[in-house]
Amino acid sequence: QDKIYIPLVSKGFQHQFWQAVKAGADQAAAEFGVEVTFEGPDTEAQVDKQMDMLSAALAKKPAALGFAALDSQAATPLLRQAQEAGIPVIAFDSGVDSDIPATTVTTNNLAAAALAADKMAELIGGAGKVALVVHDQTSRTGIDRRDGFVNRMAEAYPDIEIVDIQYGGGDQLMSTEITKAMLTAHPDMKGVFGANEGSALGVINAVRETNTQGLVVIGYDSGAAQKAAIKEGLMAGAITQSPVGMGYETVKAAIAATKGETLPTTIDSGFAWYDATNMDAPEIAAVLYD
Amino acid sequence: MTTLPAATPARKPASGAQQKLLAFASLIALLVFFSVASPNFLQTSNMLAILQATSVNGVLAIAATLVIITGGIDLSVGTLMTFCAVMAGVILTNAGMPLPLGVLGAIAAGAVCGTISGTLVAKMKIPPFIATLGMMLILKGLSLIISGTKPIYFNDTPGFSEISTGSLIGRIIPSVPVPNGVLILFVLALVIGYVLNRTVLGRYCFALGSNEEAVRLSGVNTDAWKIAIYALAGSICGIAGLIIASRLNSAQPALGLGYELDAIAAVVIGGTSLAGGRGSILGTMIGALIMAVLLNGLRVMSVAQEWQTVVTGGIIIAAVYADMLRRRRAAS
Amino acid sequence: MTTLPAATPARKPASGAQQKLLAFASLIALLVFFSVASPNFLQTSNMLAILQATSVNGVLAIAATLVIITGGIDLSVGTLMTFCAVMAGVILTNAGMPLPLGVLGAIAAGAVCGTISGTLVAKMKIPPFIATLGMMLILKGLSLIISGTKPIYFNDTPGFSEISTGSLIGRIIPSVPVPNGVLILFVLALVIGYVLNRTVLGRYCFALGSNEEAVRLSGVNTDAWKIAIYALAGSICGIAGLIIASRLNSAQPALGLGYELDAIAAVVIGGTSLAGGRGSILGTMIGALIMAVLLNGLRVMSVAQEWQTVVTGGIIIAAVYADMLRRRRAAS
Amino acid sequence: MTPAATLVRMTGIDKHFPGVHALRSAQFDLHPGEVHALMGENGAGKSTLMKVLSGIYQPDGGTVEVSGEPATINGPRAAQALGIGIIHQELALMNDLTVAQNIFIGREPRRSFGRLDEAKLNADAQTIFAQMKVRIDPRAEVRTLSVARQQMVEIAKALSFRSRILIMDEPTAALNDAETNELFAIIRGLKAEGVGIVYISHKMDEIRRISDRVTIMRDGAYVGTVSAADTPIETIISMMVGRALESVHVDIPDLTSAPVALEVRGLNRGRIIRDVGFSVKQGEILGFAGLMGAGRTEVARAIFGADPRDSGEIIVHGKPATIRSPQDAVAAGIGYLSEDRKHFGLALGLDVRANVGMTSLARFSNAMGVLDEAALQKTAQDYIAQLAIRTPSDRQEVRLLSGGNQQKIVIAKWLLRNCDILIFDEPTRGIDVGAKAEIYRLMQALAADGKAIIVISSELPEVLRLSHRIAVMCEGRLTGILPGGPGTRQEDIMRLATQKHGAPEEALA
Ligand SMILES: Nc1ncnc2c1ncn2[C@@H]1O[C@H](COP(=O)(O)OP(=O)(O)OP(=O)(O)O)[C@@H](O)[C@H]1O
Ligand SMILES: Nc1ncnc2c1ncn2[C@@H]1O[C@H](COP(=O)(O)OP(=O)(O)OP(=O)(O)O)[C@@H](O)[C@H]1O
Ligand SMILES: [Mg+2]
Ligand SMILES: [Mg+2]
Repeated sequence: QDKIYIPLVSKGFQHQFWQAVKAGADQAAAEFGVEVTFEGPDTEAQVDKQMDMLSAALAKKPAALGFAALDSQAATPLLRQAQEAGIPVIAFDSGVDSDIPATTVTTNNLAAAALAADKMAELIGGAGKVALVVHDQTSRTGIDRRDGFVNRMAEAYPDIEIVDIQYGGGDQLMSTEITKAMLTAHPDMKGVFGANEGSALGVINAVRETNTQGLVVIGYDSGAAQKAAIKEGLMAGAITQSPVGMGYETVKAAIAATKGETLPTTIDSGFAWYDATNMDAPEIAAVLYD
Repeated sequence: MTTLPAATPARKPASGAQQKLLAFASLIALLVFFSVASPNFLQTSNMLAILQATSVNGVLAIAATLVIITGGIDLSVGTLMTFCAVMAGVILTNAGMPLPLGVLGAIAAGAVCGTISGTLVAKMKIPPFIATLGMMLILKGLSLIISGTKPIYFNDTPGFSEISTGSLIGRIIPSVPVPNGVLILFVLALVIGYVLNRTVLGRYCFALGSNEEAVRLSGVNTDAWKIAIYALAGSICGIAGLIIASRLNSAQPALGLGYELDAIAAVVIGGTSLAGGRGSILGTMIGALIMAVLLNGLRVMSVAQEWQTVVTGGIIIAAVYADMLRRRRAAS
Repeated sequence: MTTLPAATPARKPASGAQQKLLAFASLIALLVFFSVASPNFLQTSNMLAILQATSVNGVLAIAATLVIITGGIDLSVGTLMTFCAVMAGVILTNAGMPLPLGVLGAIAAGAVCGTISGTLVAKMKIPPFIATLGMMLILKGLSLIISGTKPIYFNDTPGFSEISTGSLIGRIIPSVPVPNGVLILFVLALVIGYVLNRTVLGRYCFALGSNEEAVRLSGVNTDAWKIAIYALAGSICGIAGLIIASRLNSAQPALGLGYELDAIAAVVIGGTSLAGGRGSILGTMIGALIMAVLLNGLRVMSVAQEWQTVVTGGIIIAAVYADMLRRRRAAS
Repeated sequence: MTPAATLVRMTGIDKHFPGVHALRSAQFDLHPGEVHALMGENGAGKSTLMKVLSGIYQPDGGTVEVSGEPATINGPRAAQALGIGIIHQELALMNDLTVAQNIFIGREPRRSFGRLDEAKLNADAQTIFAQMKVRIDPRAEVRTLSVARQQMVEIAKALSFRSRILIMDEPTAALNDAETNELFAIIRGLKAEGVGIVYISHKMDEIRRISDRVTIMRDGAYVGTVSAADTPIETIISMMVGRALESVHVDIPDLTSAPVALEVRGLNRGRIIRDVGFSVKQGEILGFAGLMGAGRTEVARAIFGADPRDSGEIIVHGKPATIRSPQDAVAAGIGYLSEDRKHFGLALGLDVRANVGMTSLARFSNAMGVLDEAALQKTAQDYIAQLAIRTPSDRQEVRLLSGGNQQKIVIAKWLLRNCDILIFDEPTRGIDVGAKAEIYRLMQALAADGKAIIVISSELPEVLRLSHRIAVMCEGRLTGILPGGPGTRQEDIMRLATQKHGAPEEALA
């Protein structure tokens, strides 16, 4: 093979977030003239399916490997295999419990969700009931975003009560039904945090369908629908990571690793709060995606 | 395998009407329980939320009922729904055509895919499980490919979201703003219930499920009828695709996997036999409602999600068992 | 009655052995195709990766085969596997007990859950689809509850990861380091194949699926046998739980949903009829291998993921159709 | 005989099913070493009474004594323990298992750890078949056997129990004369060993030949018990049906100028049908005789398009017809009543009305495909009356009807279709004398109406009584066509039926 080949094994595939990572990776691939493939399992629970993808990726004798681990330990044997074959590994999105990866390109989800909590507190006036619709109970991002939000509320805002946390698998329809049930159970609820794009859109959809007024909705990630909801005023704002940047940086780091360059232990792909006021600012618009 | 006359002497099912009433019992028990357990449960808005939550699964379950009565199974209902939603998106948003064309296009796409599944099953004799499993995967992939793995929004077709979230009934009786999605579900249930019980197609549904060879030897073109039934089921999935796309105001290409199990579960809870030959739309509707009430009630009670799963599993078994006991008692 | 003509079985299906060879054809065709299409495919390490990818689904499919031959279905295989893995985690990591107890505990947990499913089906006459759907949900919830919705790691039980990733064979023949997980799969296939064809339990598996009422009328305690079969299937899921937990060196409580469809698909691709009464472990193994080879081959060929799905769907249909055609030809 | 020697005594047995009072204080007794025939019309309750005795149904009232001891028979196991074996009217076999596996289900010879001794299993089955003088491969899968052979497997299974009490519910319904003779030889052997045998059949001639006593039932109630040797058949029949029956005889019409309705030329299908050709005229009844497996059913199915043909022309009303499926055949005006009602004739899970209407739904629906249920109901009820089908209503599920009544429903659905050419394959299998006479009259009326009728039957008296001409088959070949009427004897038919290929051709009529 004449072209450098770098497979990215991700946590997911169809979701907008992962598609944005893929877009970033493709962009870097075009720019640096390397070949990149991108795949991930259907749900973030399928740890073993991800192992099979990793095995197949290694069989192709790649120059380097990008890997977003669903479980921080499970892939250790395969990563060791990569190491033995001299294939550098770049971790992205979340790290692994191992020193094998040359670097980790990641968003600090705990800190990002804490920022969402701060914004929520500010917008509801520091007191009242809030709830969370999270995409996953067991995946790293689900846990970090939930805990980041909940812990921040607990330590900084004693008057805010978290009345319910439910998990909708990132499925918009299921998240819609969950939010509607929450609104029924707690009519006096002041705010809801949707911890990924599908969850956030489900919350928005429930607000729309029930015609609820005055509920503060905070989302996560971007995408055309969330951006529109913010413009419409249905959503107060959202945390954005930089998935495109993450994909781009991962490939770039991988190329550097193949050349034997030393890399920092982590590359922060960053996160930011965006709402109607700053959405169009160039530095924010650059990390949003449709 | 046909059962002997001696097969289930003590278990003869109750008559149609009785059976239907009995099937309601579990649903009513659930409603009463949740009303007592949570003061917020029995609000109109929550009842409407439950109905709306039933709309997609209910429509898919109606499609699945048709196929299951013929003795088949349709694993592709969920991804076919998504595929049809994407087709509507392509027609309306990408090609900018008028609303009615999008609606027709989605239903036609469903009918075409149903025809393909039906042909695989009827003509090529591929077991329905495999034919529709294959279709499920193919349609899942095609939805992603056609949409470019991105949701397609219907922002340029203002009327589109009315399909499911508008309320014709609400315009007439403002205090009961039943969303159109729910209206579609009930109208469809009535229509398909009529088709099943009063038309030739319905009769052949049951007959094929009961003894396909006997029907063929009666001079009936069983293959053609089977294909027609799968095509009808497919076009119903197209309607489900319109409802979900309208609710989300977008075609979400990654959605749909796993919906087939929910739909089949509603059908079976409703008393339709997976062996074919027996079943009813009323039962399926009750099954779909039981599932929706259960999930909503547990959520309104703020039961922790892992316990919701456990309780749902237990109640599904219990509901079917209670039904069985009552039927047995009614028979003896 | 000496005038009887020697049986001239016009419509007799192909003999067992023939049928099995034919089933191999699709698998071999896939292997040849991918070998030609990608130079990396036919490496030993990739072949081992395929086998390892088959191990969990293969074991689950063996469990599903037993139940399907009786005419039932088991939707709980995936979450039962997870539940057993979590039980192993609780015993080994949380309670710090020795390795053999963890292994026994996981298998016993599977047997107990299988017994419950079997009892629901046999004694309470709940349709297998509903009984195992309920169990699937209950076990999913229980796995999350027991584990505290967190993976349980086996770092304190060093031997544990050997169960699946170590290689007994590799110690003897270093050039073929077949992982133990694969070894377990093949040994299990041999054992269950023997049980099915050579023991009373196996005989009743086929008999129940063929005509349960006739078996009952022959004075067989069909309920007890059915429960035994579900219990055996459950304990096999326990083995799958050990393999996957060992492979991931952790019990992942959220895993398992959707695995039931893969397992059932392997069974049906392998020629076992969902109507019950016929099927084989060899067929199931081929079915599981076809699925694993297909996915691995497409990945090694770097086919885009959305197209992988489409192609997989198409090939599953094609493989079953080819099999059908050949069987029909062999029959005439 | 002393009462203590009585094997079975059933008194005052009552049994209700939803909508049906199947047994009304029925009674029955059985002595060792006797063959006791149980007779009655379809739906009289014979099978139900015997299912009570074999533990399949629990009676609502009454007592059962076995060998003088009151017995509660709460399941098949309990019945087996008491030495009661039963051959069910409807085949109760596991199609996917082999013959030997079926026979010994539940009693497999085992080795340690539940391992099966398959060799012994097959050898034991072989022994039973040898005793029965039947050639069936113990290793053959049951689904590959014809109905008649499956019936033989059921009989072998019942014999393998070495029961003291053996119930045979219409064992000869699917057997031909030769096989029936073999069965009777087996029965006589069992009798000599002191086994008590309950024998249910609708074939009146058999009763005389094999049974010692006859108990007659009507509408679930006991009518009486008579000695078989001393009671004229007519008396038994009138006890069964409550009136005397007039006998049916052939009255062969002159058909020289009648047009040919169906002509078959050079029909071939593998080794099962070889060069079969014949024709039937309008108004004619053509009987088809032959031994089991002669290929008559195969010929009918090939004509009907149910199975593919290798070659052969089918000419309907003088015009070649393209028949590739049953649908084509029905469109060409051909109807076919299968010999296997359970598998090919009825949708057992559906009601009487749906089954009767199955062939003719187009006629009962409008352009939109909406069914005229009122008309369907009326039609179904008309046939229930016309054929005296015993059912609580036209909404009863067919699987809950007695075997003979199920057969009448198959007939009804083809009568409704009003085909010009009707092929009846074993039309009176399991049908009582009264109804049989009714069906004969019906066929004659249809023929008189100008329909062409083919009757396949393994009962020679039936063929002789009905047919205007008789076609005889052997090993897939048409070995001859004989004239109907009193001139033809059973021996003439048997000679053609056993005429292997290569023997000189007999005269064609
Ligand atoms: N499980 C059942 N449920 C409802 N009705 C039944 C059931 N079994 C039998 N019957 C009814 O009981 C009556 C007696 O049936 P049974 O089978 O004993 O008749 P039979 O004398 O054996 O008739 P045949 O000669 O046709 O076999 C019939 O009217 C039949 O429809
Ligand atoms: N389902 C089947 N599978 C395999 N062979 C069959 C099947 N049905 C019939 N045959 C075979 O085809 C041949 C012709 O059988 P067919 O049933 O046509 O005979 P028949 O003259 O109608 O006799 P009868 O119906 O009395 O058994 C026989 O050798 C029989 O064994
Ligand atoms: Mg009977
Ligand atoms: Mg025949």
